[in-house]
Amino acid sequence: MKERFIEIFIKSFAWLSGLLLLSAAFVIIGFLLVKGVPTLSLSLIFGDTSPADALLLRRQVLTGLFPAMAGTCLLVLLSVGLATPVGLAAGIYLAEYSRGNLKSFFSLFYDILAGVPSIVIGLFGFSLAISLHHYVKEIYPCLLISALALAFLVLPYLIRTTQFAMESIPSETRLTAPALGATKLQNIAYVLFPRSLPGIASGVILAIGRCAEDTAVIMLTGVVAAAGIPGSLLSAYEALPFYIYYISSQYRDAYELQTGYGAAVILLIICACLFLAAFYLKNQLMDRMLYRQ
Amino acid sequence: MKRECFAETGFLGAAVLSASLTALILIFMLFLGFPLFRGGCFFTLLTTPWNPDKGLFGIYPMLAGTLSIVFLSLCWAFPLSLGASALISVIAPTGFAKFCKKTVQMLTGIPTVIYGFVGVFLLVPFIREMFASGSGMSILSASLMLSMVISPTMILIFTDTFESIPASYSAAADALGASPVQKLLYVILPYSRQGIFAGLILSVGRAMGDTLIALMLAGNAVAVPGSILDSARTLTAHIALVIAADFDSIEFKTIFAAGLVLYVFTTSLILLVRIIGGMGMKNR
Amino acid sequence: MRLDIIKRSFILTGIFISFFFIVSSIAPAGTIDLFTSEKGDIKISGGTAHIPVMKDAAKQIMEHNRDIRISIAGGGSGVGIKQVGEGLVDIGNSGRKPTDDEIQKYGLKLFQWAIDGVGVIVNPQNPVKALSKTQLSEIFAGKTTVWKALGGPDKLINVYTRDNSSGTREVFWEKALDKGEITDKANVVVSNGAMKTAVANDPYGIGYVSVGHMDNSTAPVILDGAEPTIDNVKNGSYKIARGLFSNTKGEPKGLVKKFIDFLFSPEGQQIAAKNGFIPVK
Amino acid sequence: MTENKSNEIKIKTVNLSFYYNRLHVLKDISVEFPERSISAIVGPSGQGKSTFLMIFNRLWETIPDARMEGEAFIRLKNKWVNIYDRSISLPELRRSAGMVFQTPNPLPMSIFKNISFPLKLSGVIEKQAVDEKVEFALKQAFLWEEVKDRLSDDARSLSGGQQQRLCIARALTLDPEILLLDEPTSFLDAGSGQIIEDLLLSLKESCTILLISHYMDQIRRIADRVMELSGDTSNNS
Repeated sequence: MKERFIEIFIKSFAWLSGLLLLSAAFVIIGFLLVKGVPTLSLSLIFGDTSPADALLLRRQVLTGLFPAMAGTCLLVLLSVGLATPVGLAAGIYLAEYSRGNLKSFFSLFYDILAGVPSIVIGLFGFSLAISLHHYVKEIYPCLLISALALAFLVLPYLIRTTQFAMESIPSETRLTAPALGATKLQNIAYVLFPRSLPGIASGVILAIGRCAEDTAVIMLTGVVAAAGIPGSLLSAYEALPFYIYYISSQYRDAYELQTGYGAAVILLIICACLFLAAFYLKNQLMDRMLYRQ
Repeated sequence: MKRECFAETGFLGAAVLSASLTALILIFMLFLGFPLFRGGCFFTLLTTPWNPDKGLFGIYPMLAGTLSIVFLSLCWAFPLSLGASALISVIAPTGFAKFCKKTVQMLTGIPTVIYGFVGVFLLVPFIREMFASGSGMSILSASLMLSMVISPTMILIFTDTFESIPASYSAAADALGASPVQKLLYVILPYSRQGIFAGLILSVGRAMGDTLIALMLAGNAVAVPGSILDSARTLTAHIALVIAADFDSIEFKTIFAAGLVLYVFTTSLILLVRIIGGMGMKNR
Repeated sequence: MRLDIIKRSFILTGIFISFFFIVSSIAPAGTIDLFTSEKGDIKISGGTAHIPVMKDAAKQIMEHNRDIRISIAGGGSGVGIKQVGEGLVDIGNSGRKPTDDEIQKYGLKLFQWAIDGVGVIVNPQNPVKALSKTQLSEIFAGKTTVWKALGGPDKLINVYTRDNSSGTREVFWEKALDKGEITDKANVVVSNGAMKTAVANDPYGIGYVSVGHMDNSTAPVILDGAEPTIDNVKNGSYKIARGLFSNTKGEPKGLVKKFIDFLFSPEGQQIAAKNGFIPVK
Repeated sequence: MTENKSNEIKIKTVNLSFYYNRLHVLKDISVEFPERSISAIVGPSGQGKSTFLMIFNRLWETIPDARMEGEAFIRLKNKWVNIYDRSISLPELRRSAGMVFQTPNPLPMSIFKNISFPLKLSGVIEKQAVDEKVEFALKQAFLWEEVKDRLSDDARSLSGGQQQRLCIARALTLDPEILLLDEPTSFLDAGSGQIIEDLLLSLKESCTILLISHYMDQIRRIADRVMELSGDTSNNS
């Protein structure tokens, strides 16, 4: 009798929590879509500038989301561009060259770095910029500093995904090239690395997602409310997530609030696309595409 | 052979560079917050209130704010995640379980700022009307939204643990005629104890490190909160609010104290997870 | 393979960046004479009361000459003064007069281009529309905690304040609260805009904001008989007034000087007036 | 059993022992293999047959916690070398001692790229030389006729037997002096196995072949010598 009661209790608790979570998620996303989707239009993005002029940078967009979207884009490209080479190389080192104590030492450091709150990384980037400013007058909190700080943020993820992707290659494949006289580097370059590309690529895409959504780091390292499209790496810039944060607390009128909903929907769509892409890569055997002669 | 050597050095260089960042961040915090350590001032900071008008720069209220928001959000998120993972791994029919898991995976990809945004316009007014006390910007609102942010990851860790139980255990339970719930209670949960604990700790780290939810929803008052409907400020939000441009003012130095506290906390959590993981290896 | 990918991503980034440089260096003709054939960046940060004026001015300038980029950040007066002092921005705005210490330490040059007031606001639904200075002090000190005590509904008062970097807070604290206590239970918001938004959304909230930022989403509170309007600030009957400053480190030069000049030009002063401030000219 | 005309020793081991962690798999083996012959290695599973093959191209060194004692020599280009000497270049050793595994392991690339892969590794890039080598190796491995029109197809689209011959061809591109085969026919049907056996017989003229096999009839058909690895002794017959 008691068993039966426990059984029913646990079952209903599990269903309750599952449904609660799902419905909360649907309420959040639904609310955003209902409020945000009707605001989507070209003028939301480009304001009163014509899209062609804006995209070719012939005219600045002063009232639309375009500068924020371009800022986010540049930021993501830069930070992932900076983090990927280092992350992959360190991941390869961890998977193929390091052993024993050295390996656990390194992975401990990466785990700690992965756990450091993003605002602390932002604070680090900010103090780095200020310290450098005392020597090089041109350096302020800016696009480059934000990109660097974001690169620090995603570096441990890139290292770990690369490492796991390489380590999960079966040993038959691992031995093929050495048996044919490949050196360690040749084995990595021709067999192991290409084989782990799908895993690594999905890791890179998730890193892109993290860079695109992060707000805490960029808040301290150079994002501003209004800047236009950044003219150089050392300019301040706008970004979508910061725009959403900014609007949520200080919209001036109903129209600005609408643009906030619009920006949130756009960011949601971008992140969903990135996420689906990573998912697709992970599940597809992408090597077919990569290896065809 | 030269190329081999060159490449290995390059890979090693990247590994060392990345690892040194971890140390570099700590060194920066220590160096810039260093003046605070002289005369035991650092520990005074951890126990005194914040009131720059009166020359008080303690971060005790933020420490209390962080701990209460993290604790409360785990109070919501932990049972919810445990229940949802049980549903996904054991109880729900396969099709629905798959759907749930896909949805949960999607949820991990939603930007935090979006949770915050929806919180400001949906949850805060709701809480304000519901409890008719305070502005709605409160520990309660922040912890509810934060639990939405940390639950998906926690569920994924739990379901992974549940599903990693050796097939022979599971088969043995089935052969003895155990119902799914009995299997969960007597086989899966005891076996997954360490995984659950590790997932819990990692979630504490995530909750503690989150800035935006608290910044947008908790109200940022600098008093030590007395109830869950009070406004509060976390260490992370404090850093975001006090950021300034000089190295001289005491305000500025105290945010390094806040950064240092966060760094030390999250690092100890990682170490704790490692120790648990190590114990798990030995036990199995 | 690996090198290829890295190379490719570098090249891509490079192309992307140089694209911006190239495209942005083709010079057009501007219509605001002052800025014709100028180019470069101006970085502005600090006082949040200034932001609408800065945005409008920047928009006018950038619409006519897209080689000029003006970035505007908030942070509050304290941040503005420190950042311009440290050379992190070109113009640091402040909603209070920088202290003598600050002026001396950083070698600041002050430009006051408008006068503003700081007024108390509540939600329009709130029947309490007038307070005495004493009542105000007690509310902000956390001694009066329910609206009922002031003739309002039986609800708790939600006090909103700004962080310490705020010039608006400084002026309000000095002139309205006579440096009295502000309760640490108060919600803290980051800008004038955020203050207005917060009180507009909270039926039981009370806060203070630049008079220029007031609109019908919130209701002004008459303080000791004087309503915080721009006219009352002008004629001196509303006392909590302050200047809006744009500060530079040393004498401004080049583009920055032109920007400051623009603020004092008829167009610039009109922008200030349109945003609810009292122009100085 | 047929003995070859010239029967000089090609490979020998001296007091060879092998350990995985504390597990002692090969115990004090001293053995010699003559050139231009097929030597079969037999014995119950778990006695280190595969490990024994990997001694000769030092592939075991990639396995963590493995340890070897004793010495191994191969007569390469008519000169005896201690293959565990420091001066030995590992890639070169592995190019002279080709290895084929139990499961066919074509790399996920085209047939042509698979065969030319070892050439790429050793730095041969001249197009014509590569083409000739690939053709020659495929012919040697009895595969040319079947694949000559589809060289750019994915190697994994071949049948199991074809894949195994591809792997042998791949090992042959570098003109190895020794071929190490680890149960090359165990996953193939009888027909494919037969072709591989014929292939090995034809290769024995140019290579010294060490072959692990479970099939006594196969050994009877093609092996010149048999070495048994059992519990604690190795019998060389």
